[in-house]
Amino acid sequence: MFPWVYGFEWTAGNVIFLGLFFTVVIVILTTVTVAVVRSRRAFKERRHHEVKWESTFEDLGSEARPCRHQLSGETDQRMCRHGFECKDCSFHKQMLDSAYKLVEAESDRYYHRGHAWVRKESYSTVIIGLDDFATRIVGPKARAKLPKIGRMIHENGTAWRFLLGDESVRVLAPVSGQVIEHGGPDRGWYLKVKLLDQGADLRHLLTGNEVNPWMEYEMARLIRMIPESCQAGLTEDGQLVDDVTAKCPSLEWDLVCSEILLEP
Amino acid sequence: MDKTAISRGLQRAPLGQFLLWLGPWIALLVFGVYCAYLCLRYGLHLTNMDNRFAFGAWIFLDLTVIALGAGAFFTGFLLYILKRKELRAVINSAVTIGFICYSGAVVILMVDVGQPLRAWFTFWHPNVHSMLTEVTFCITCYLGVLAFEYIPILLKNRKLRQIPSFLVFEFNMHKVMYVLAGAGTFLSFFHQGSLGGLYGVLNGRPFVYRESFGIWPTTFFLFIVSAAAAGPSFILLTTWITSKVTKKRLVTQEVYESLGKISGYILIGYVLFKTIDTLVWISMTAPGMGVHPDSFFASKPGYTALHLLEVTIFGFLPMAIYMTKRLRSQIKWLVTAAVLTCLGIVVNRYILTIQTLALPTLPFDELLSYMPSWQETGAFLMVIAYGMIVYSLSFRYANLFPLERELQRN
Amino acid sequence: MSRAKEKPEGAPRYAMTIDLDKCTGCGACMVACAVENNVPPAQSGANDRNGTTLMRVYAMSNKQVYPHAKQVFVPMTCQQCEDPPCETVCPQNAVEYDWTTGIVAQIPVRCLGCRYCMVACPYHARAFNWWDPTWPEGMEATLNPDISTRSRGTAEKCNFCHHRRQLARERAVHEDREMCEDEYQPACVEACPVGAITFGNLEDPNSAVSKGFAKPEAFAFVEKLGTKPKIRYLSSQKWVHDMARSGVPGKEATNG
Amino acid sequence: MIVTRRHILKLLGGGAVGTIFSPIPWKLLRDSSVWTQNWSWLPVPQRGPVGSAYSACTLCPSGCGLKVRTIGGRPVLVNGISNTAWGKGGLCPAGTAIHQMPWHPAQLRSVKMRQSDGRFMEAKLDVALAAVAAAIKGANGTVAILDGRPGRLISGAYREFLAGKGVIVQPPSVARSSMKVLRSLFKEDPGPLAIDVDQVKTVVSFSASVLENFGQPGLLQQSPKKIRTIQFEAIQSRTALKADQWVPIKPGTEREIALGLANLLLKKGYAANWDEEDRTALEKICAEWTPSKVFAASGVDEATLTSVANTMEIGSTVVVAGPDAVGGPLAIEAEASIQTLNLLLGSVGQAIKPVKIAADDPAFGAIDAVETKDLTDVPAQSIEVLIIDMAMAGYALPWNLLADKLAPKALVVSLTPVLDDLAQHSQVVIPTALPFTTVQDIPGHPDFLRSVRMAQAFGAPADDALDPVDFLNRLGKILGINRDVTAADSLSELIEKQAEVLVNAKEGVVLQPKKDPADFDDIDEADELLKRFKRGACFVAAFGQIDTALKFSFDSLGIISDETKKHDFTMQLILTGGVERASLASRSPILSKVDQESGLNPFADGAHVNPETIANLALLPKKRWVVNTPEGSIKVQIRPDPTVPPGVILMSGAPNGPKPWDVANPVELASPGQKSWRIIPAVIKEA
Repeated sequence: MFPWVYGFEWTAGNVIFLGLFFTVVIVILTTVTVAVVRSRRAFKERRHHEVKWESTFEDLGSEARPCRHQLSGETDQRMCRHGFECKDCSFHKQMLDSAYKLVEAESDRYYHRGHAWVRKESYSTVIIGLDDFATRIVGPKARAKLPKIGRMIHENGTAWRFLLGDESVRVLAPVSGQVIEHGGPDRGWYLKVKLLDQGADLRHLLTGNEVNPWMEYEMARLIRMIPESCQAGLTEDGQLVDDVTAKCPSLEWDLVCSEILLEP
Repeated sequence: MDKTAISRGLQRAPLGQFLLWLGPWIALLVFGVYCAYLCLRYGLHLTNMDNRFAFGAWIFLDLTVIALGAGAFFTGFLLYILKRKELRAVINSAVTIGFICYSGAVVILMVDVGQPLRAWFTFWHPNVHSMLTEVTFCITCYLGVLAFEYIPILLKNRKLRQIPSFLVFEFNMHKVMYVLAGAGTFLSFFHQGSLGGLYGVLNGRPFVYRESFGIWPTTFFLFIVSAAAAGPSFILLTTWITSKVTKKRLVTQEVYESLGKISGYILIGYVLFKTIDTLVWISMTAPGMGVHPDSFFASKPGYTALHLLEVTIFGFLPMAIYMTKRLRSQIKWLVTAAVLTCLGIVVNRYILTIQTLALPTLPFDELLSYMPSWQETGAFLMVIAYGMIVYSLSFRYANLFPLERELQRN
Repeated sequence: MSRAKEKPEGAPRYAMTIDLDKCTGCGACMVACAVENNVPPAQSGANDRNGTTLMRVYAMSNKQVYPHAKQVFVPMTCQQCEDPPCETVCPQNAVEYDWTTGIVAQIPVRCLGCRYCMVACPYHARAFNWWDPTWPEGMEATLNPDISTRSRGTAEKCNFCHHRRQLARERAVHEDREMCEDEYQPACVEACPVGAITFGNLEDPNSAVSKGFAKPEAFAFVEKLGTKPKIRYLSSQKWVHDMARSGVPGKEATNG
Repeated sequence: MIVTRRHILKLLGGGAVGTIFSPIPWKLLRDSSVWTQNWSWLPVPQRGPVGSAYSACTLCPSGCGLKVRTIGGRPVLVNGISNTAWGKGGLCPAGTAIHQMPWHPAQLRSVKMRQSDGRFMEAKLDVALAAVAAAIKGANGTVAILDGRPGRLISGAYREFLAGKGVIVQPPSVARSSMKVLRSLFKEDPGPLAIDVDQVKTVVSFSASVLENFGQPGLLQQSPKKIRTIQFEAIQSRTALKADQWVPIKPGTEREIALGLANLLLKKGYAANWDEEDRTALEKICAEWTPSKVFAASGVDEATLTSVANTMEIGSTVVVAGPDAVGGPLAIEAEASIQTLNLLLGSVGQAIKPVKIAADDPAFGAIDAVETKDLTDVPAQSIEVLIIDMAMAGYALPWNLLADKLAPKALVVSLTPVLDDLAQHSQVVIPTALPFTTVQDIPGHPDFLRSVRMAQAFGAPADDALDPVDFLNRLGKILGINRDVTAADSLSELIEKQAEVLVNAKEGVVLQPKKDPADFDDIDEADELLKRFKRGACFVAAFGQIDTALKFSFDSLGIISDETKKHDFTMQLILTGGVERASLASRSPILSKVDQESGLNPFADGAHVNPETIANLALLPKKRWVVNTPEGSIKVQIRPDPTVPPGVILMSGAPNGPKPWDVANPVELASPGQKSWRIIPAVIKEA
């Protein structure tokens, strides 16, 4: 095998065969090493939340990933490929450059596709909450597991978790920052977050006239998950009723949650 | 606990039922391990092999299993190198099956060669002129590759993926998978071939010796082609069986069809080459070695039949089915063709291994037969059981068929 | 590949002729071989298919009916081919063609028992240790110290009692002279009570084997396979030659 | 710092990776290759100083000379001594492995006595001897010793022991019965006779395995001049295969053929120089055996018969009637007819001037002290105490042949190294030393040529093994029998005595391998002779002139014992498979190479029958069948075998033949009712 092994000969056969063999081995090992090294780097650079999100995002069903511009009707069916990170989406850029105008929002909330909203509190702090739609689906029985004060949360990482029985779903964090205060069962679930970089970059979040179409889209998605039998009376004038989970106890609501909160 | 390990939205049998299913296989596995122990501890005489049947049933099973496992490399090749995206639906299953087949084959090898402690000698003093060396090197490497391809599938399990580092590693592995697929293809190409060469080079055995191109006899190439043809068919078959057993839609019809079409195209080549090869063999090669082809079949006419069957019923027929659009569009025909193709592999490997050894080379000894002992059989069952268990677990806890969730939703 | 160019100058090539007219099939050669090479007695359950017989005598009949039936006994052992099929197939170089003697050597300590060599050998001249080698209590005392015992799970074959050549050479060196090639004989040759086997150096045109090879009644089994065996069988009976050539008494093999 | 699980995992992981680059894996690899070649259960051959010694094979009466290779005194290899007066150097398979005999797994390690329930139990030697002594004291019938190999020194001791008390019984040895018959063909006893082998050009053999592998194998093949062999035999034995001419005959028609040949030779005037009445007497007997009649009887056609007759030349042809596979002699009339041919060919005569036998010769001193009988001549149910010493006679003796000579409640004692077939039937079994563990003498044949050689011992006999001399001494002490001629403590002492006697007599010559014959001028010390014996020397009494001018009597040709007709058995069973196989005691386990691991143990796999016969009798190979003979039955598998003559069942006479037995050994299927058990009447019935 090696030149120093007893009986080894420098014949053409040996050189070619072993040459090939070692090349292949090296290729395989390097490939794997590359993967390992990259992973380690991801952790060093604290990008593992992104990676994790990317991976999760790939596993999402196609209908969970519509482009915001499809929702707003500017373009026909289009699937997002950037994990809802519109900042570095060329298509989004060119849409912005085009005549498109963002109508100012009547509310000051920015929505993440994971149904978490962001409200600017001050220049560098924001409040993060879960919209009614999701809250109703999560249901009243769910217990939230909020991060401790002072912990960092990462954009597209986990903001907090809901425990539903032995199942659990996480709420995607819309922005990165440090938790400086959070709500509780009495005051409703929210996080006050101190942003890392000065000023909040919320370009990737939906707002203004994008929100309603999206909500409708999500509602439609939800309805599709719920069997005809118990679809009656889920909504009152377009809004989910309060105890929606009670309407259809047979349904695996944790599954619905995971679909809506984008956690396959 | 068990439920939360199954990825969301996949319906799996309740734990109890699943264990009930595993029970017998585990029992079989235990029995098989005991048999293997007997063979290794007390010597190979327990296997019923002898100096004439020096390669017993195990070589036949190994060759078959490895040929069927070829689906892994070939699907990988089509998906990652030729970008046949629709095959993403079966790649996980293919890799799992490949991993099972190869690891199983290696285990059997360890038992039936009988000196696992010396297994590394081949690496240490390799004789590069021996086909077996090529096989040993390639299979070992490829098993490694398969492991690296299989691990990510496990890491995607719902529980494991919650450990960030696992998910991240899986993600990065996925990014470089095409390199592994390439390496796998290269390795498979050679060891599938060398497994054929293994017999084709035996100039002491007129029944199996074949003319060679360069350093490789025709069997080398025939094996590659036949394996490439059988691989997809076997994936098709296993997928169909799984979906029948679990009563679920796992892939779309078009995936089945595209698998079938691929098998079909390759079968065309195989049937063609095989026919030419056989003709050359009986008209030139064998007589050139002083053996009248009749004498091969004189003692057992059934042998001739097998040869014909292999090319016709098990070669041409499935090829025709695959290539006819109307039949291809019906799953029952696809499955029939797949079954035939896989049987074709079985028959071909049987002829090459068992018949070769059964036929006498010296004028004064006669055609022999041999029956593996229960210990030997037990060792095979061990591998079968092992395969079933690994596949069942993978199917339950790892997402072998990515399309399953969506297909199930609507 | 031609071995000639790698062969040292003046090195012998050992060969053997076996006279089938003389052989009575007594099996003395088989016993002598087993004794000389430390092959253990048959284990219980051993038979003519899984036994360790480096030299094995077969009976070959002309497939006729009494009283026209004829039989010869064919001592079959490694034919020491010039192009040994077993050598090229061994994955870890445990089989070596020895240029200095023309003997095909088996290295048991390097053999991992894959048995590919046995599959490759058209003469079925190789045996595998299916059992642990064991002797009746105390009989180990009769083992020949010139050759080690082989462990279970290794293939073995005749090597023309190569160790005897080593001894002969040592003796020659000890007596400070050149060893002459006819100085050593394999055990089977020594043991054959009817002197059916002759052994010697093929390179020497005057040696008994060279003369034997030249005889018209000399033939090799399955010669057409092109392994160039270095054992020739002698027989004056035509049917024997026909069998050896075509496997059918009185029938030539059709060729191409 | 706080050690978390993470730290531990890291440590382990790092360790694992580290080990790969440490020497440990390489060490492991190296060791594994060493382990796998030195398993504890692999015996390692012991080294030691190389030496060589002479001995002789004691496995059969031929007593081939042996050259023994020793390592540290242990024998590791034996070879025949070539070009000696008593052998051409060939060894049979059994002889080739004789040096392994001392470790024969079947070796007897203790005295055994049969219990009332028929099982053997270990016993004290004294108890056993007491029992034997008591039986001998109380015997009013015959006390007999069965001497498997007469002419040995111990045979002398037996004679002296039995003097006036019993008889020495000799098993029917073919060689001796031929000689007996030959002698009976002379008017007055011509004394020792011999066949002149030096002149032989042609050997005409009646089923004698002259070309086969037992008893100085290769004697004919190795002889410098080509000897032509013609074989008359029913079955296709190996000799038949190898003979220059094989004449297939109907089983049991040797007599007819011999007389037919005699008839032709007489016509050729071969008896011209005989005196009138002898010739006419013979002519009268032979006249009726015209070729046509011979053909009718034996199936040998006229052409063949005449051509054979023509090749038989006076002075250069001998006719032999050999043993069949299990040692049965021919019927006397057949034997006589065959020997008559030798007379016609002038190949026999008075061999040697009789050797003077000194009164103190341990071997023959007491030759006339007791009567010697052939077993076949012993009256039925007459023996009350039988001491068996078959001493590797080289052939199996059917037990039932002995059985009907025994009185009811007779005591049978076996002196044997292993529990062989006869010992199985004894009441008392005394273990003796296996060959190669004790010094023994190799006698020549007293009827042909007096000769003495010595087999050296290697290794020690089993602890309980008893020297037969010692056995006689102890028994003698109880019975108050003293031997003076053969008084000694052991065989080796007897041999010293013998050497003494020979040196004093100063007759004959001493032959030694690769040396010129020496007469006794330069051997004046017994020790000197012994030393030469140890170097493989052989004492031979001097040769004499052959005198063929003798008067004959052909009465014995007249008698026809047609006991063979007294039964309704339609087929003929022929036991074959090699003489040497017939006796377990003479085979080292390594012989399994031949018996078990090759197809060379002929007919061991069942009863071989001609397919034609199978068809006629509708014997389906699938079913189980039983072969019945007057003496017993045996379960067999029927094997279709086109080489077997029609109407014949061919079976292995070896113990490792078809099982399960109804009998201890197929040899017992032989019917001692007849004078010959070469051909056994039999039928095949469904099991």
